[in-house]
Amino acid sequence: MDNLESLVDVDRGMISREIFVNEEIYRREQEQVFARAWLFVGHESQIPGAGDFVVSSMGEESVILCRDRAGAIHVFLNSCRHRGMKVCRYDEGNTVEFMCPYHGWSYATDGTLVGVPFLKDAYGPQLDRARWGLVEVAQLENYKGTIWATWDASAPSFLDYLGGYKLYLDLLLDAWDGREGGTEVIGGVHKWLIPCNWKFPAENFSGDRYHGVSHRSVDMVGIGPSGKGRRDMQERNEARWLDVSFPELGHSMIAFLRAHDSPLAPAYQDAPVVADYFRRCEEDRRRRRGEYWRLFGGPGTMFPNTSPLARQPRTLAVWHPRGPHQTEVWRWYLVDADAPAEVKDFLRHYYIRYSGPSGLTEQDDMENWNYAHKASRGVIARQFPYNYEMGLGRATRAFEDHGLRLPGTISDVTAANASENNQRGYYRRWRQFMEAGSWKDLVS
Amino acid sequence: MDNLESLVDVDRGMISREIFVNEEIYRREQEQVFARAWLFVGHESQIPGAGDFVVSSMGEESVILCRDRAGAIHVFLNSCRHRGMKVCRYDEGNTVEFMCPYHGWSYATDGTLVGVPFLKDAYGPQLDRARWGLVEVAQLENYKGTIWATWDASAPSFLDYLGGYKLYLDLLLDAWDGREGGTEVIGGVHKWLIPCNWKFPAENFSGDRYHGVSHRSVDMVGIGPSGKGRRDMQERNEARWLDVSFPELGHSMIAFLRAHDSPLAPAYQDAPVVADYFRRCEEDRRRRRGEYWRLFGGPGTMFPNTSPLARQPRTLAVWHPRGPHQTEVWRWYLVDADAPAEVKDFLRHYYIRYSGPSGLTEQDDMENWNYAHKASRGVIARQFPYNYEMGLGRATRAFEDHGLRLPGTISDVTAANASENNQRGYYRRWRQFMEAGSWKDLVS
Amino acid sequence: MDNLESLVDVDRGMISREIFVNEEIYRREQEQVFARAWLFVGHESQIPGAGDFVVSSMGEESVILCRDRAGAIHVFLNSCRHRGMKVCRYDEGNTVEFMCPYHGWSYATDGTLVGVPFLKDAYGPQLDRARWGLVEVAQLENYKGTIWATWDASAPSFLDYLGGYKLYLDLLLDAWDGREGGTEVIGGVHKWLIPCNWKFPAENFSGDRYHGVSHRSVDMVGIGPSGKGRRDMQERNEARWLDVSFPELGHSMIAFLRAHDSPLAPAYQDAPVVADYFRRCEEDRRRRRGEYWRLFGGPGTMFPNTSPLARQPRTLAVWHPRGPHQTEVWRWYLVDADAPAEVKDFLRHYYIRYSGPSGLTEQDDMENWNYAHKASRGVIARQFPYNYEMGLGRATRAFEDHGLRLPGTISDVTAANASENNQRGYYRRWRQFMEAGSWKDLVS
Amino acid sequence: MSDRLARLLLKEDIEAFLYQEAELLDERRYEAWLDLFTDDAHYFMPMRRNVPHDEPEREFTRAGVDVNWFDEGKDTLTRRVRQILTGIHWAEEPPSRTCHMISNVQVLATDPADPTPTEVTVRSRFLVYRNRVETETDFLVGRREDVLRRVDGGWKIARRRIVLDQSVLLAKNLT
Amino acid sequence: MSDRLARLLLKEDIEAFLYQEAELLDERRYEAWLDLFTDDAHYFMPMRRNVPHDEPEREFTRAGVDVNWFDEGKDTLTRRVRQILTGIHWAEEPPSRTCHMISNVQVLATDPADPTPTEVTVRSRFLVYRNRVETETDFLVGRREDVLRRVDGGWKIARRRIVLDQSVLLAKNLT
Amino acid sequence: MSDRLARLLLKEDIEAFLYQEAELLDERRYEAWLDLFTDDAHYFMPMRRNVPHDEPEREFTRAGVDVNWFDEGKDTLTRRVRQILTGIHWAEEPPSRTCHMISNVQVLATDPADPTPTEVTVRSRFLVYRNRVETETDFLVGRREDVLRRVDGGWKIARRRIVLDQSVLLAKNLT
Ligand code: FES
Ligand code: FES
Ligand code: FES
Ligand SMILES: [Fe+3]
Ligand SMILES: [Fe+3]
Ligand SMILES: [Fe+3]
Repeated sequence: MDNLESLVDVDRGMISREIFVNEEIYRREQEQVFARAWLFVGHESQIPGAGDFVVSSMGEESVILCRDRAGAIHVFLNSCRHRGMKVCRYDEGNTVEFMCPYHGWSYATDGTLVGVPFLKDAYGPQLDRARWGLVEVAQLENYKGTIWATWDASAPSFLDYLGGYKLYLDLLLDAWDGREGGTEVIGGVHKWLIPCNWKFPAENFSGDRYHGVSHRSVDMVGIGPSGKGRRDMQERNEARWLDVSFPELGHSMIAFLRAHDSPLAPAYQDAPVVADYFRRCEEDRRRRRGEYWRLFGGPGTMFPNTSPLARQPRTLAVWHPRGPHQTEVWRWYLVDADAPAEVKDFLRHYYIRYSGPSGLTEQDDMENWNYAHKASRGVIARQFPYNYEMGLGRATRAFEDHGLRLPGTISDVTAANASENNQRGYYRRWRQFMEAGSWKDLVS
Repeated sequence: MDNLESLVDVDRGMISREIFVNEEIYRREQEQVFARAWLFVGHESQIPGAGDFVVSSMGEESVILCRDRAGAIHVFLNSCRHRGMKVCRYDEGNTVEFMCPYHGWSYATDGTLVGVPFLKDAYGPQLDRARWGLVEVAQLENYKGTIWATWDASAPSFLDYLGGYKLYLDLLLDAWDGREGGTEVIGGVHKWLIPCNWKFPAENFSGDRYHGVSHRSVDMVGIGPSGKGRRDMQERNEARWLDVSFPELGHSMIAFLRAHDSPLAPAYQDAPVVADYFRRCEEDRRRRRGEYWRLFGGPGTMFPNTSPLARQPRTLAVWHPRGPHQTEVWRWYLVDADAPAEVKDFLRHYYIRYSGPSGLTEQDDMENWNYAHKASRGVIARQFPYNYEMGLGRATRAFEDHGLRLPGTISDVTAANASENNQRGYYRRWRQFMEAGSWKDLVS
Repeated sequence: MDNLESLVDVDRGMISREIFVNEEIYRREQEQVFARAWLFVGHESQIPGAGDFVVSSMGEESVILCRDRAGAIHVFLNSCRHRGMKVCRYDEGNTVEFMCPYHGWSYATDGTLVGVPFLKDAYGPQLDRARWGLVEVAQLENYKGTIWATWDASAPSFLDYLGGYKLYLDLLLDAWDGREGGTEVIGGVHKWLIPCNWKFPAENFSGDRYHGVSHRSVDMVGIGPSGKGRRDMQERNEARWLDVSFPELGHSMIAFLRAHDSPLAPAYQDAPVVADYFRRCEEDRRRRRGEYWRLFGGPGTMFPNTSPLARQPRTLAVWHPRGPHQTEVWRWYLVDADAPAEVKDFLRHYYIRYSGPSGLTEQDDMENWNYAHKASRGVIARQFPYNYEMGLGRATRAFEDHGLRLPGTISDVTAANASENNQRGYYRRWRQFMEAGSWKDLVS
Repeated sequence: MSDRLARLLLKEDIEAFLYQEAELLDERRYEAWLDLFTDDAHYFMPMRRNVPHDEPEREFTRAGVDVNWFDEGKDTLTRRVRQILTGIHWAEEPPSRTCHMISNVQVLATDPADPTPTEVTVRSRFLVYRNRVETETDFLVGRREDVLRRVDGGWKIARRRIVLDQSVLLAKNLT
Repeated sequence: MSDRLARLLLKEDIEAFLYQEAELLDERRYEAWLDLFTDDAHYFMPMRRNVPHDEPEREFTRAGVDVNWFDEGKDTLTRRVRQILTGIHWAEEPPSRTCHMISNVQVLATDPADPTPTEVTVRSRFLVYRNRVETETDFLVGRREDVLRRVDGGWKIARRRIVLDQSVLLAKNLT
Repeated sequence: MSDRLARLLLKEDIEAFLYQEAELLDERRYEAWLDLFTDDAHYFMPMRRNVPHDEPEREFTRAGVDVNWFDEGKDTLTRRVRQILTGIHWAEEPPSRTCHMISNVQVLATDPADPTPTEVTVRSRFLVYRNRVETETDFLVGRREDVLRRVDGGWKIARRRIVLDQSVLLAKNLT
């Protein structure tokens, strides 16, 4: 795409509708973005035992996440090397091998081609089995239980890819009391389709504090953990609101920084046990994290299509591209592994009524993404770029609060209420990926 | 399209099937035809009061037709300037503003951006509201109650675009008794989908007297206002049949010119009140129109996709493109505004049983367009052009009858029964639009 | 396609997934393959009498197979020359003419344009009826009751196109007792859709002995004519297994050559009358065919998309392309015309339970083709070619057994169990078609 | 008990009538179908609009006033049937394969005192599946409210109101 | 009244039977489903053709003569069931999610004198919704005519004729 | 006979209840619909997975343990209804056009001795057709198992289990 320059003008906050609806751009995205970037695949707790597997998706393609007999975790393309048949059509299970139902080639859980009918008689020396195992990702990382992978051997390590964003992603993945890791998935991954381009939800989660109107009906009805509004607002009301972006990485998050001298905030009042649990967590958190205890997360997006939501309802969403005009959403729900059963159950109920296609809140997001996309496809509409001017030029790369420095390009929107700092950072990186010839051009 | 020359050879009456089924040609049509031409949007009588609106369509895109608080009529692209959300998902209503459900930008009925949440705090000076109102059409015309618009500022005025066709379009829009204007829509716009390219119905209405076979079943059954055939034929039987085309504009109509000395023709015999009404109308018409009283209209097409039907059932149809292989039809029904209720009701019943997907007549047209399109898609079929030779070279640009001159390139088919004069004129103009770099190349 | 060389490397047994999922390649196939090759249309016994017709399909397009009043057989494009309307929307019938329902042009059963409403008045000399008959195929052949046709006048004759494959196709078309011809269709053509590229079934039938796993469930259940397995295996167990390919033609078949001294093999044990019939047939066959009696056929594919299955269930399948990702299958069932009713009925039951979407066996093939195709569409999957190495370099062009020479490039897989000799031959020819400028480049 | 039973038999009776109607349509016995209507029958199917939830009165086009999908008497119905019977009504030639699935039959409260009312109002749901020629397929789904009148022993349709759950008609015709 | 009541109970009885059959299928209790057929059962589903309205006799392929979708006895049905139970019938492994909706149940006139006939002919409509793996979805819609026979107290299916409202099968298989 | 009759009337009664529920939903009378649930009602809809035929226990997500589509009481249902009634729940504004077709109603065996049980378990099938704005259309098809409780004369829903025949939800929401 030689004309990306004119389509994505981040400095002026103008982005063409073409990048959402154009078929050729979509096709390029598969090669330039999804075949290169680190993508979220699943969670360790989904495959606890040897031979356990779940089927997941990377970009448009089906992959198998499994643990081999030796306990090592792998991610394979779910396609036979012989004629491409999907070797696993189950969503999950436990197996010793994946046998292809077409001609019976079978692959061990470490991907090696172990079974070939009539191997000696029919193939003799011709078939070099070692070269025909399942296609495996080039790099894989198990980061605090979350499994990430990339098809590109020249991609940087996951930690380099994550960069300074680590501090924020950890807000989701560490236990609420500040211990490293310690989160698990509660059973059941939501999967559903939305008729819009995959970047609508990705940018919305990257830092859209601005769409309160979408959810006003929920605020009126009240589904929050304290029975009011969407969430417990009080602690946020006395915190600084920060839109945190890493334009050079594409990652971003909505964050809240509480006052250095702020007291604990009451929450979950109508559920004493839960309220009690979180109070204890926060006490421990202060002890363990020092000044960082003050930092709380919200929704964010890790480039390109994974969105952590770092507070209740704590979730990880992946926006899988399914053609330029459709997105398949997968949603994982996280809780502290060792939280009391009652707390887990309380949160489970909250997640269900809040999130996904059966959640009161996100139904309205999807309606908006659906028709925002649809109304942007026409020959006239495509002449008018979207507006990303909000908060242009207000961000700092050197944020500090009472001696606490935070990484990232940060826009303090406590007064402004909202900015498009994060969206701009996201699309800046998106354009780099689309223009890059290889990872060489993407690492500075 | 450099090869349009070979695809559309109007002089020899050969037109390639490609122009109906080719995806690239379809894509070009959106830019070359629909982004430039004057298109029909709706009728004044649909939005009588301030704040009234109806949603309509121009080409593939949704637009809002509304009357602002000051009573002025506007047509806007139905898409928010911020992220493109459809600002109005209703078909009709009355409102003081259009509030976008995504982030709450709201637009007054004159299109100005009046509401932006957190404007001062979040945007400050960055957002120049004056530049971010709803996208409005470049030109709009209220012609005798019908609303027309174009996206192209360089397009000629509507009256120039209409040109000599005015005389014929007025046959639909003027009252039957010859007074200027005075027609209104009777509630309810038919909307439905047909699986064919939008040009099949457009060319059919432009002047296809030849497809009697399609409707023979209706002739046998009889649904005409006098309970026989499809229509009242008598007056047509003693009239001259004229196929009227304006190749330089693309417009055309089937017309009937009655003898200068012909008496009134009995009609609607089985409905005395209606018969009486039309008789009185024709007397007045003679008085008001002089020699022109003799001219009666039929179906026609105003380039590119609006088809007036200038006699009972008096309708306006628009053929909206919905991809190369699908058309969405919108159908408005017109009556004399001050006709007696009984006459309106009589005609309403006639319209319903005649027209649209529940009409006995047009069901068969749609079957034909559907399978004519489908059978033209294949690699072999596309090697064989359609035949438009009927009546080649028989038209005159100087038609006269007992001193009455009629504008247009006219083929008298009283003896021939039919011609393809109008279709040839239509595609001649279509090719000009497809080849033109801008309106400069389209006005001679 | 300049890059076909890299996509189809038959010598190394590597074929890219692109040729199955790429839209551009699919489009080219319509012109390079289906507009040129000889295609199967139907069977004489479907149109016994003058005026009888059945609608069939060639590539993506609908055609009419009919017998004119003089008894001559024709194949026409099912599309009116005027505006392309499908002139016949019935599957079968008997008629004196095909009248187009749009404007009433009518065509005799020999394709001539015999009826044009208002011909004299409306067209006068303009329309040269002789030039506007139904589009007829360039060449047609009635080979032992099967009707074949091609759109390309420069194509070789059918017998040249068939070449040495004649010997094998006859195994299906000749009576079981060795007499020439003598087969007929038993009423009812199966028609259904499969979500995969048309070449998956074409290559599978060309000679895939290797997918036993697909059908193991059937082997366990047993639906064979002797109530066990899928088929009667015994005679095959003592025969030589031959994969016969004609790479220069694209045709191939799985064949069985019984020992020169082998006795008759018992079969159909649980149906005495049938067993008796086939025993008598084989005796006659030996008498009539001499040494060739030993040759029995199996599934095969005649380039590009017709698959004879030369033993019970004796069928002809055509794989019609319906877009890159969908195939419409048509299935004809053949029996010896003069077999006893009881035998025909026995076989009819066997065919139904074996074949097609209601057949126990082929349901599993379709599941595999469906998901093999689907799992090959992604950007990563398309980087990994399919493997066709099985039996590379083992074939001979000079096969002989006890003095019996057989034509074709033959791989004896009696010991190997299977090879991909036939698939390689098929794709070699496919690539030649895709690269050829015309038939000149295709005949050596 | 006995009046509950009477109501039950009444409903059974009416269900049988509606199923038989579906049978006649799908068997293409259109003239017999026509006989199921009284001479003064009114056959009505409005169009539907997308309107704000608090302006429901704007949702449906009005019988006798607006243009509707259907708004007619037996005479026009008869012409529709006769057109199909001509055999050259191309939209139905070759004939479609249709299946009228009827469910949720509700007989609205009738005078319990009267076990054999002469008119009853009946609600039902329909799913019409239509498939024709090769792959052309439509689903028409919605609700009906019929007024059935008892005419010498049997039932006839005196009024029918059809509510189709579509705004833009997702089919090329309503035959 | 009492014989109307008997007919009503008979119909109720048969509806319950058909609903239970659907339940067994969708619960994948195939062997129990098989038991609902008599040993001499005939299971028949013809293909349909597009033919002129005045040649209806050409529309359906014929039982016992032509190739049909199904035209078989209990033995073949049994093999179909056993194939699914192997667990390696890939077209049904992983198993499909199916829903058999049955409506328009009509018990054809039986001898009113006989309140408990031993054979009844029953018409019904079906909509089978099938969804499998990720997004694969089919609708199979049409009519059935069954002959049910009373076998020690319960009903069994002695003959079934299925009319699918499709010409080209719009699904990759009929499992 | 008389107890068969009682069961018949019971079933009739329950069918009427389920049809009326569908009516309330499609008429958008959500508050009246809400009243059909007992205060302790449990509303449950699991997700489904593709799993080997011999591990059916893995197919459904579990109530009270896993994340499900629905797993809630009347309080949350009430909030859902109230949200729609705000008129700014964009996913339902403008309102959808829905049609709930209910079929295969089976009243599971109740104590024959007790003609008027206070709780009954009922199986049924549903096809929900939803169409909104212009051409947006969804089919939601599956089965329900309800426990109905008799509350002063009428029935109320005490437990509902909905099994949707989809794995990946083929719709953008479940409103
Ligand atoms: S496709 Fe997997 S073994 Fe052949
Ligand atoms: S899209 Fe309209 S306000 Fe954001
Ligand atoms: S299209 Fe066949 S006569 Fe016009
Ligand atoms: Fe949101
Ligand atoms: Fe017409
Ligand atoms: Fe096979």
